[in-house]
Order: sequence, then structure tokens, then C-alpha cells
Amino acid sequence: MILELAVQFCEMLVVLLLAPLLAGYVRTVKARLVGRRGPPLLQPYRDLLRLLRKEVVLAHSASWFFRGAPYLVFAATWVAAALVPTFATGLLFNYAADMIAIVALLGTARFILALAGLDVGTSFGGIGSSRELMIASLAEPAMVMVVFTLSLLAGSTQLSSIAGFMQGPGVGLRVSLAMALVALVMVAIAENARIPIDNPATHLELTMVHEAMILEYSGRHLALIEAASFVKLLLYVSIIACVFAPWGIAASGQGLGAYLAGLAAYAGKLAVAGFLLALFETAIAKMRVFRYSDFLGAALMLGVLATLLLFVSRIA
Amino acid sequence: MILAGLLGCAAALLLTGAAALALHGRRLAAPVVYGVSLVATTIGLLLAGRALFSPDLPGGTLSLPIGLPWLGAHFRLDALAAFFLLVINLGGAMASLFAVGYGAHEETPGRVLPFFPAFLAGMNLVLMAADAFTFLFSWEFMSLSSWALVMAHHRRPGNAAAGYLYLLMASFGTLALLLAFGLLAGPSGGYEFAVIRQTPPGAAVSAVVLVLALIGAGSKAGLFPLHAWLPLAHPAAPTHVSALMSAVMTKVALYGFIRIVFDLLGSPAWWWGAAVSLLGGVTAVMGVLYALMQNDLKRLLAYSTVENIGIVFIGLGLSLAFQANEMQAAAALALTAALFHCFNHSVFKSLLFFGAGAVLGSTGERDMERLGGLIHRMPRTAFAFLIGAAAISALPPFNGFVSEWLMFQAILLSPNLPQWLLKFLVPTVGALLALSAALAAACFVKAFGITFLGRARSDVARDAVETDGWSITAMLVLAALCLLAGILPGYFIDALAPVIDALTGSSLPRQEQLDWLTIVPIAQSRSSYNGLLLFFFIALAASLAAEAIHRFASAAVRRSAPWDCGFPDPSPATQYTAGSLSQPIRRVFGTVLFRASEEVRLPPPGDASPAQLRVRLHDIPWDVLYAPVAGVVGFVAGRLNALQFLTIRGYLTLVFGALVALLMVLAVWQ
Amino acid sequence: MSALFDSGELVLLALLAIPALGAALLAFVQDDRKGAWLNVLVSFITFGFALGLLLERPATGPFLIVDDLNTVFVIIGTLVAFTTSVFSASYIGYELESGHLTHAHLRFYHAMYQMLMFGMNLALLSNNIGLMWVAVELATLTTVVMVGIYRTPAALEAAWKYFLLGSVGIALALFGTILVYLAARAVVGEGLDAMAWNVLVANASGFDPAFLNLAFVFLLLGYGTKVGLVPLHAWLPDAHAEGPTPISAVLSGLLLNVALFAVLRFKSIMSANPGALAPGPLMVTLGLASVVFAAFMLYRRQDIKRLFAYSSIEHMGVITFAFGMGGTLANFAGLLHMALHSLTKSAIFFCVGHIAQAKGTQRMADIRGLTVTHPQLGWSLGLGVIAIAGLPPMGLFMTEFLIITSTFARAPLLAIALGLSLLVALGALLLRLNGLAFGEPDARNEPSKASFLPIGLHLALVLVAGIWLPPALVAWFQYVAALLS
Amino acid sequence: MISSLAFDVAHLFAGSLVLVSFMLLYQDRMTGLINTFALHALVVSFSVAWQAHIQEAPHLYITAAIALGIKAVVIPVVLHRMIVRLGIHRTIEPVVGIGLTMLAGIGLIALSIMVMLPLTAQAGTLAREDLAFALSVILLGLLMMISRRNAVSQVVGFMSIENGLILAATGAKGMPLVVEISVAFSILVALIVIGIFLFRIRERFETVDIHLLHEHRGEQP
Repeated sequence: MILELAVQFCEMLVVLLLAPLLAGYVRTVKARLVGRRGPPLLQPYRDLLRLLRKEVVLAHSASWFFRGAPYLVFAATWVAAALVPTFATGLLFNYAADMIAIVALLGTARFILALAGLDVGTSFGGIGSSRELMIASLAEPAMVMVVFTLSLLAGSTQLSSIAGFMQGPGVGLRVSLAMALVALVMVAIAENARIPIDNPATHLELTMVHEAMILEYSGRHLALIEAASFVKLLLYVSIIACVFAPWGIAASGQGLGAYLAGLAAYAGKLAVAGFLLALFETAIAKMRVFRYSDFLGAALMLGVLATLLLFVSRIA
Repeated sequence: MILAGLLGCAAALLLTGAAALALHGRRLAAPVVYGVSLVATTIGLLLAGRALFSPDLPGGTLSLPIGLPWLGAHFRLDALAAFFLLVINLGGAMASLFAVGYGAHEETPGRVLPFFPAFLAGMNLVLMAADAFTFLFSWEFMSLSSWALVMAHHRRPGNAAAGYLYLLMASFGTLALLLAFGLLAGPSGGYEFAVIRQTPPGAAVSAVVLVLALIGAGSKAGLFPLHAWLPLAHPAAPTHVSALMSAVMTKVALYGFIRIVFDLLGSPAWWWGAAVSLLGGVTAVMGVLYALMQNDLKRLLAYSTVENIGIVFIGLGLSLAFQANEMQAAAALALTAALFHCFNHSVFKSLLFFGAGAVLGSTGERDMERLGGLIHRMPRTAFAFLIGAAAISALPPFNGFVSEWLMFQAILLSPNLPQWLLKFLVPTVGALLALSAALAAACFVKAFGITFLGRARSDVARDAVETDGWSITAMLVLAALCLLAGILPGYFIDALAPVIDALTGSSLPRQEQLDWLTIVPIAQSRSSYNGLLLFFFIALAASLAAEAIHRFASAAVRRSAPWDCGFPDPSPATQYTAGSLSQPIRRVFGTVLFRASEEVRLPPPGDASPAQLRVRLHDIPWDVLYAPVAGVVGFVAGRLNALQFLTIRGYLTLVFGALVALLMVLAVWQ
Repeated sequence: MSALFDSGELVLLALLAIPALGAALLAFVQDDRKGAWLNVLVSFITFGFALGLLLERPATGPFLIVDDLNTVFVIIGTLVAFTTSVFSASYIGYELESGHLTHAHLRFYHAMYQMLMFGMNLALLSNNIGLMWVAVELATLTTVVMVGIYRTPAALEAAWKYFLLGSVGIALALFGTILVYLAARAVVGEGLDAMAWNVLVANASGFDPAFLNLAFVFLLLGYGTKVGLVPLHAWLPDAHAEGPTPISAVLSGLLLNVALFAVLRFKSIMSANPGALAPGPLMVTLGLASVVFAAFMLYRRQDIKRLFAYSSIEHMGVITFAFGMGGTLANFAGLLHMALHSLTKSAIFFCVGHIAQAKGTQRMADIRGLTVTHPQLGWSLGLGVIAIAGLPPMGLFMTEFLIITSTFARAPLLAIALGLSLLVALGALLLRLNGLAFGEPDARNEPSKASFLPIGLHLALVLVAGIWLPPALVAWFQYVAALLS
Repeated sequence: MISSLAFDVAHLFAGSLVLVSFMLLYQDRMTGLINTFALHALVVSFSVAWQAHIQEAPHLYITAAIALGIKAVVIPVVLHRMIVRLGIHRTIEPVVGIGLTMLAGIGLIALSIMVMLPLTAQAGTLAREDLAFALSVILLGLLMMISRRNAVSQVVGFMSIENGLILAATGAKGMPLVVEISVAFSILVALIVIGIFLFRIRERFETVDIHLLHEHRGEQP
């Protein structure tokens, strides 16, 4: 019991600590791919610490909600990430939330952030929020359809059980799984404000979504929101990893060795995923705002198709 | 006896309505009436709760020698009725509590006070009625009293028309239900529910009854496309009545549907589930899209009611589909989700309408384009409204999420259904449900963000003051309920068990003894959810972060002008408006579903006049369904009207014609 | 007590004599107030004697008869006549002040009022079909005169239309009566017996069905003209609209019922004869036609009294429909519907009369926001319209529930047609109510010295009937209904 | 015991009444119309008198007398003066051509006979024939009323209906109240005539109607 609790908490810490590293890693890889040296690998940590130490500059029209939002966003995202099996499944609290609940938790974070964008009452916050809402209104259903596909297949919405099922012999190569993967990746890209939906590096106002929403934030608030977005990226990567690449992931109560092995495997997956993401981002260009709906609509359609095709492949 | 007590409450409410007439014009009238309603509904609430939670339900039947002679009025209290009585009396009590304070804003109390208790009584009676006549009588009485309340502000433009459409649709629905009961009772004319239960009708008849019930109860609940009256009528009433109509009366309509289809109609056919759940899905998505297009706060809330009704119907449809295939456990899950959502919706929709009412009372504005920044002037209202908005957007750890989560769990059982149509349909409905949930979040970001956040868009909004204590209390109680039902859903699910058991012959496993108060609808390995832990973790993480940062990093704050990329504009007009916030979503969905058209008028170069953007939305069901009917009636009336203006000779010709015709009939017949 | 006049016959004679004497007396009363209140008094005494019928029932004579059926009609009739006379007292006073009527007219009016009562009581109580015919004609003629009493061109035109159509109806009814006599003569022999209703019913089985069929066609059309069944209705709206409002109330509340009563009498003769064609289908057809037609006609009305006149056509259609469907349940519903309709519709006309006086117009376009300017009148009208539209808690909901469901069990399509057309009518009535009672009030609002006793009494009765019917009444009505089927 | 001759005579009268009804339909001059109606009334009164004779029912003579006095003499005279006063003694605008009206009339007679045929002999052949004729007279009267755009000819039509009724009533042997009824009817007719006379109802109801409709009704077509 105590051990399980310890493992659970250390997973939470791992998630929190690895997140900025992943972000920095992706940045570096991107820089290298376009032939720049890029910032050092640990730059995100430095940024966070610097921001944390700075004072907060609040607009006059900011309300208590504006000040509370970052903490809630950070907490919701972190909790969601902590509930995803990273290096081990069946942790103590994994059953507290299944995949649907995790998606919904991210929804909570987004809800709060979108409201925070509206709080100061500037036009940029509005742009960010309204675009974020449009993206979410398509991305979330797509995500839910992916969840459908997986859970119909695995007969469970628990990530641990799904991971267990995916390791087992029951799964062959299935067209619907491929579709689900593609849809999931597209959703992940949209949700994490990556190219082609959004550009985390940009400060060209009119194309911003996430950046515009948090434009008025500064100091520790900004730090928390940045941290939350790092964690979110990690979360999606972990989901993909634990569902589509469940190899080496430790089951609960296998002892310390298994956990360490799982941790190593997890780090490896993160590295691969980060590299692929960087590669993808350097390869394509950003979209116009009103093409988003096509992109995400495609994701949604893929999700639905995956769910429906599941039945075909079932009887086949 | 509990039933007698509940009837007593209804009678007391009716008398209060009568007394309100006597008290007309007194200053004391409003507090007295609302106070008595509060007491009566609270007693009703307790009695219903007692009936629901006591293991062996002392329901019993009561028949009074009133109403239809030689039939009498039959009343019965079973688990289903008890649950819905709980819901509506909770809503009624909260509305009364809110109104004790809010009633002060009422300019024509004489048009509200007599009908408010009567409305409550009518709803109570519908739930207790145990024969067709009493049911329809109370049902129509409920419609009538609520119509009177809608007409309370008849001098505002559009309200009278809204009331007209409302009562017309209500009577249409009642006619449908009347025919449904006529079919159920059969030629023998056994109108008691007990008699109807003993003689389940044939397949064809049941199908017709289902359709009639969908029309009758659906038109009252706001099922697409019979919803047209709802967003007009609900906002037209005084706000605490809007809350009742939207949050509570729609539940009575759902009760009617459940009572007829699940209880009286016998075993369902599989395609019923398909039809009902598909209708529900379409209703949910259309409702929330309509809501997103609104700028009137109360109308937005009314449309979101349509959405939630759709969600409930999805659950009911699933339950029918599962029942038709003897998958009782799954049916129980779906029905639990539906009923739990009924309860949740009644809670957070009341809360949201109260918030809208508080805003309306202190600013006199319903148009969000003229609101904003109210969080500074009305912090408590804003807080409560925020909770409600999060809950209705199905966000954990609040209650809205739990019921939708259960709904998803039920949907995920669809592969076990034998029928191919259902196999394909149910996941599609699931997609619709997910879409509506996401859109609902967007919709309520708009509702809360534009109304309470940002900068005030008008003087009234700038000078708003926090509302009175009664209203705040009502809102906070409801907010607390939203959280409680969200983090301790197990107890609520267990409370539903007798209802589900009575209707599906099965029920979910007991939840309360599971460790950490997790809820597990089917099996631990399959799916589980623990709102308590989530809430605990979020609270912990947030407070830890805050604590740590303030201690070890900086806690300094400096106020200044907004950054706004270096060009802060003092005018609030530069904020995003309600219309512009939903514009991207309108671009995505509206062009097809609303035939939305935008025309931009730019002034010629050198002209300083502002550019204009006009958006035109079409209400397609209105265009294809309601307008033609009105057109036909008008046309026929116009044509027949000529007969009013014949000459006497013309009329004599009519008589002559009739005579000759009859004589010919006679000659032929003999 | 002498054998010649036992108390029952006394009651019977009183029912006929008091109105007749009252008419004669009122013709000579100079003072208007006295006249009005004497009118009330006489009507009240008549009503009292009508109640007496419940206690003591006289033996059936060759000319007069008292049975359960006409007792129902007589009591309702005399009650409405009494309340209407109360209303008319407060109404006519205003008409005098505003100079619409002269004293001479008023005397005439009151005398005619009692004459009308006499005619209707005679028609209801007569056992002889010829006598009944004469009485109905008398009642018609008196109402014709009263419709035309304002002497405005519109009033005269309405009276004339009523008169001519009524006369043709009378002619047809007479021919039917003659045919019935001929049919009866062959069986029961010549003379009075062959026209005595109770004898006819007793021996109807032996009559020549062909005779009866032909007769019923003429009788249905003849008396149906008085009932206001489509397509014989033409006189009704104008007669209601142009006459004094008390007369509109009496027309809708009483005269239509009397004509319907005549039809019922002959219907029961018909149904007593196995060979004759069932009268049901004919009545159902005419009834449904009336409902549908009136429902649509309601939409384009601009005159408030004409509106409610058409609604009377609609409800007469419903009642005829119910009786045509037959069966105890439908007949019961029909009887109850008729009684409640008389009460409701006359109450509505009371309101309308006061409203028209207060607003100085009958054009609905010029009457707005009554609940604001005249709350009592406005809400009473609202309640009346709700009742007449068949919404609970008023009694007509119950009767329409019974009619539709009992029909639905036998002829679903008919029931649906009836239900839908009732819905159409409800739409029209509510639309008008919206305009009249709600919205921004119009400028003109003189206070009206309305007497709310009759309105309140009628509406209260209808409300109570909607919630609780006394078992005695139910049993009695059921007996009558069984008698009819 | 009544001889067959009696029947034939009664029959003759009834038949000739139908004939006169046809003549009424045929008229296209007001004066001619009124005169023909006087003839109509005359025939009726003879027929009634004959019935009184063969039924030994003296009270029927009163009916006959009324018919003779009022409808064959007084009313025609009044009408004559009236049409002169109203200046409408020229023509009577028929709605459809006379010929068509006559055809319709023949159709009506056929109809009335068809309707009467199934009557069993129980009623007695005479009654049957008589009724057929009476019914034809009534229907023809109605046809008259609706095929003339003219108040006076409508009154004439109505009175011919009444004659038909009296024919039927008197034909029905031993029927009570016949006299009363005929009296009541005569009052009715008188009232109608007075109505036209007093209220100056012009040659056409149309003009009256439309005029009133637009000005006084508060109802626009």
C-alpha cells in the first residue's frame, strides 16, 4: 500500500519533471533539423524559474478569476497527466479516472483558460479564446471517438487495461487502429498548439491561438501556464505511447527492477516521439485559421470511421 | 401516509394561489406566497425523499371522488413518481427561495403570484396521477398556469406571441397524449394505469402510441423539431418561472414519456431505441448550436435546455434498445444515466437561470452585448454561475460530467447489440453526444465570459450591484449540489436503484461500499471514475503550487494597464462580443444548419462611417414545418371566409343544395 | 288536491303561464327600472317552478309532457334565462343612457323577452309535435324581432336574413312533421295520438321506415337551421352580432338548445324503428362539418360577437356530433357539453356586452389590453375563452375528453378529425384572446358598471363541473343518456 | 266511404298546383308573376275546400277561406301596389335562364317522385301521389326563391312553398292543428310582406348586403 502510494507519487513527479525536458528536446531537435544550434536542452527549466521569480503585472480590469485560473489549469493538467500510465500500469489511482475522464479533465483546463483569455477584456484574448473553442469543439469529439475505438476493442476505457490488452496477443493489425492512431495524432497536434494548427514559437498576433489567449499573463502565472502546456504535451505523448507502443511498460507490483526498466523504455519512447514531432513540424507549413475545421473534421471523421470499421473487422 | 401528505402539499399550493388573489395589491403578498410555496415544496421534497429512500416504498394508491365521474381521480406513488417528485420539489423550493428576494423586482406581481403556486401544484399532480384523465387534466392545467406566467409580462413585444405559440403547442401535445391514452385504454375505456398495465397493446398499436408519446411529451420537453416554442416562451416568463419551466417542467414531460413508454407500454421493439436515441442526438447537437448563436442570455439557457433534453432522450433510447434485447444490466445503466442527468440538469439549469435572473434584476439587461465585467460588481453571483456553467459543460469534477460519463459507458456496450442498425447507429449517437458536450463547453464559455468577464459594455453593467441574500443562498445551495453530485455520485446512483429496478427489472451494483467512493457501473477492470479523488487531487495540487510559489518564489503583484500587444484601447467596444466569440463555430456549422449568410458592408474609401457586418440565420424547422401549417390554415380560412359574405339568396341556395343532396342520398340509399 | 290540478300540473301550467302573463304585464310597465327588475323577478319565479319539476312530475297529457330529457333542458334554460335577465337589467340601463334604445322599445323588449321564454318552455314541454313546431316558430319570430330592435340597417339586414332563412327552415320542419304524422296515422290511427310524442315513440317500430327517413331529412334540415348547423348556419353570426347582447346570450344559451332538443326527440323516434336508416351518420356528418367550418371561420373574424357566434356553431357541431355517435358515454358527454356550453357561452356574451359598452366598439382590432384597463372583465373573458376552448380546469375539457375518447374507440379517424379541428378552433380563440386581453391597452377605457353576479355564477358552475360532478346529477344525466340511445 | 271520383278530383287539383308552380317559374314579368301566384293560391284553396268536403272536416274550410282571402286577393293586391311604388314592375332578373330553371324544375319533380316511390301502400296510394306533388311544389318554390334576384319573387316563391305545405297537410287525413298551422303561416307571410314594405328592401338583396357588409359589419371580405 505504502509502496504503491510512493510509486504513484513518484510517477506524478516524473511527469512533472520530464515535461519541460521533452519540450526543450523538441525545440533543440527542430533547431538542429533546420541547421541551427538552438537553445540548450534545459532552457525551458531556466525560463520557468526565471518567470517564477518575476513579479506579476496585472491589468486593472483583471478579476480574481484571472489570478486563480493558472493554478487550476496547472493542477487539472498535472492530475490528468499523472493518471496516464507512463512507465507502469495499474498504479494506485489509475482507476480514479479512465480515458474519458482524462480527456474531460483537459477540457476543464481549457475551459478555465479560455475564460481567463476573456477576463481582461482585450481583443487578443478574445481572438485566442474563440479560436481555441472552435478547435476544441472539433478536437474533443474526435478524441472521444478514438477512445471509443480503443475501448470497444479492449472492452474497457481504463488506460491500464487497454495497455494490457494491446500487449496481449488479441490485437492484430487493424485498419481501425491505424485510423485511430492518425486521428489521435492529429488531435494531439491541435490540442498542443503545434504546427500546422498553431505555432508555439510565433508572436505574430493574428495567427496566435494559445499564445493570444495567455497574452495578458506574466510572472508566476505565465510560468504555471507554460508548465501546464509542457505537461499536456507529455500527456499526449504518454497516451500514444502507452496505447500504441505498450512495450516494456511495467505492470503494477512487479518490483523496482521492472519499474526502472519501464522508466528507461518510457524515456526511449519520449525521445522517439519528440523526434518525430520535430520532424513533422519542420516538414510542413502552418494553416490558415479557417482551414482548421477541415483538419479537425478529418480527424473526427477518421475517429468515427475507425469506430464503425471496428464492427466490420470484428465479424471478419 | 406519504401520498396523502404530498396531495396535501399540492392542495396547499392551490389554496395559496387562490389566497394570492385575495392578497392582490398588498405589499406582503409576494413574501407570503413565496414563503408558503417554499414551505410546501420543502415538505413535498422531504416526503418524496422519504418515499424514495425507504427500502419498502409505502406508496399505495389513493382515489378521490372528483374528476371524471364513475372513474374518479386516482393517485399513486411509486419509485419513479417519487424520484421526479423529488426533482421538481427541489426545483420548486429553490425557485421559491430565490423568488423571495427576486420577487421584489416584479412590476406586475398580480399576474405572477396567483399562478406560481398553481403551476407547482399542477406539476406535482401530474406526477401523482394514476389514471389517464387525471394525468391529462393536471398536465394541461400545468401548461395553462405556466402560460399565464409567460403572459405576465405581456406588454413586452413578442411575449404575447410566445405565450400563444406555447399554449397552442401544449394543447397539440395534449391532444397527442389523449389519443395515445385512447389507444392504450382500448374500446373498453379502462383509463386507470393499473388497468392499462394489465392489457399490453399489440405491436402496431404500441408503435403508434410511441410516436404519439414522442409528439406529446416531446413537444413539451422541447424535442427537436417540436422545440420551436420553448426558447420563446421560457425566457418570456419572470426569471424564477423560467427556471421552473426550463429546469423542472421539462422533467415532468420526460416523466410523462417514461411513464407511458417504459411503464404502460410493455416490452419495446428494438427500433424504438434507434428512433428515440437518434432523435435525442440530433436534438442535443441542434439545441447547443442554436444556443451558441444566441446573444440573449435567457434564450441561450433555454436552447441549452433543448440540448440537455436531447441527452436524456439519448439515454432513454439506449435503454429501450437494450431492453428490447433483454440486456437488462445495460438498460439499467443507460436509464440510470438518463435519470441522473434529469436530476443534474434540473439543478444546474435552475442555478444558471437564477444567475441570469440576478443579472437581469440588477442591470435590467438580458442582452449579453450590453453586459460584461459583472464579476467585479457581483462576485458571488459570478462564482455560483461559474460553477453552474462548468457543471452543464460536463466538466469534472462536477455532476454534469458524471451523467454523461455514464451515458458514454452505456454507449460502449452497443457492440453487444444484435441489430446491425443499432451497432452502427449507437456510436454515431455517441459522436453526436461528444460533439454536443464540446459545443456546450464553448457555449458556456461564451455565456459566462461575455456576461461576467471582460469590461462592462454599458452603464447599467458598470453600475450593477450584487443581488440580495435570498437569491444568493438559493444559488449557492444549488452550486453545492452540483459539486456534491459530482464528487459523491455513488450515493445518487444508489438512490436511483429502486426506480431503475422497477422499470428495467435490474439495476447497477451498489456503489456506496466501494473503497474511495469510486463508481463502477459494470466492472472495475472495464471502467471506473472517482470524482472525489479528482477533486481532492486538483485542490491539493493547486493549493500546493500556490503555497510553494508564494513561499519560495515571488508573491509580488503590480497593477497596470493591459499589455494588449502594446496597443491597449480604453474603449470596451474593442473587446470580443458575444457574436464574434462564436463566429468561428458559426462559420463551421452555421452555413449548412442555419443557412447562415454574412454580408459585410464596407464604406467607400474616405468615408469615415463604420463598416457593417450583418449575419442572417434561418430557422430551418420553422421554415419547413411551422410556417407551412400556419400557411395552410390561413389559406383555408381565407377561402372559407368568402361564405360569410354571400347574399341571402346564396345562403338559400346552400340550404336548397343540402336538401336536394340529402334527398338524392335517400333516393339512392333506398 | 283536486284531480284536475295536482301540484305537478300546477308546476307545468306555471312554467307556461308565468312567462305569458309576464309578457302581457311587462308590455304595460312604463318605468324602465321597474320593467327590468320585474323581468328578473318573473324569470326567477319561472326558474323556481322549473326546479319544482324535479320534485313533482305531472301525468303526460296529449299536448304536454314532462320527462327527464326535457326537464334537463327546461332547468338549464330557465336558469340561463334568469341570469341573462339580471345581466340584461344592467346592460339595458346603459343602452338607455347612451340612447341606443327608447322607452317604447324597452317595454317591447321586455315583453318579447318573456314571450320568448314562453315559446321555449312550450317547445320543450310540448308532447305534440305540431305544437312543438308552432312553439319553435313563435320563439324564432320573437327573437327575429329582438334582433332587429336597434333598427340600424345592419340590424335590420341581420333580422331579415334570420327571418327568411328561419321561415324556410320552419317550412321544411313542418313538412317533416306532416310526414311523421302520416307515418303514424297508418299505425295509431288518426287524430291527436298520431302526433303525441310518447305514443309515437311507443309505436315507432311499426311505422313505415321510408316515411320516417324522408321525414327525418326534412326535420333535421328544418330544425338544424335553428341549431345553426353548417350549411344552414348563415343567419346565426349576424343575428348574434347585431342584436342586443342579452339576446345573443339567449340565442346561444337557449334557442339553439331548444332546436337541438327537437332534433333529439325525432332522433329517438328514428332509433326506435329498426327499419329506418340510422340518424347517427347524418348528424355526425353535419356536426363535424359545422366544427371544421366554424373552426376555420373563427380566424378571419373582426367583430367580437360574431367570433363567439361562430364558436357557438362549432360547439353545436360538437354536441350534434356526440349525439350522432350515440352510446351512453357519448350521449352523456353531449348532454353535459350542451349544459356547460350554454352556461359558458352566455357568460362570455355577458362579458362581451360590458366590454363592447366600455370600449364603445365591437371591432376586436380596437379592443386591446383588457386585463390592464378592465381587469375583472378581461380575466373573466379569459377564463370564459379558456373554458370554451376546452382547457382544464373548466368542465368542457371533461366533455371533450369523453367525446373524443369514446369516438376514438369506435371511429379513430373521426376522433382525430374532431380533435384537430378543435385544436384549430382553439388556435383562433387564443389568438383573439391575446389581442383582446393582453398587450398594450388602447386609449378608450370608460369604467363599466358591470354586474359580475351572472358571469361569476356561470363560470363558477362550469369550474365546479370540471372538477366535481354531484353523483345525483351524474346518475340523472346517465339515465337520460341511456334513454336517448 | 269516398268515391274514386273524389280521389281523381283531389288528384287533379294537386297536379294542377304543380303545373301552376311551373307557370310561376316561367314568368318573366312581375305583374304576370303576381297574377300567376294568385292563381296558385286559388287552386290551393279549391283543393283544400275539396279535401274539407271529402273528409267531412268543416274546419278545413277555414283554411281554404284564409288561402282564398289573404293569398289569392289581399297579398296580390298589396304586391301590385308595392312593385309600382318600388318601381320594379318591369322585369325580374333571373339568375339563370328560364329554360334552365324549367329543366331543373323537371329534375326536382323526378326527384320527389323517386323519393316517394319506396313509401309502402300502407300510407295509401293517394297520400303517396299527393305527397309527391306537394314535395314538388315545395322544391319548385325553393327553386323559385333561389333563381330570382328579387325580393318580391322570393316572397312569391316562399308563399308557393307554403301552399305546397298546406296541400300536404290537408291531404293528410285527420291531421290536427292544420288550421292553426295555416293561420300561423299566413301570419308569417304577412310579416314577410310587411317587412319588405316597411324596411324598403330594394329590388336586390345584393345591394343591401354588400352595402351593409362594408359599412356596418366590421367585417371585410
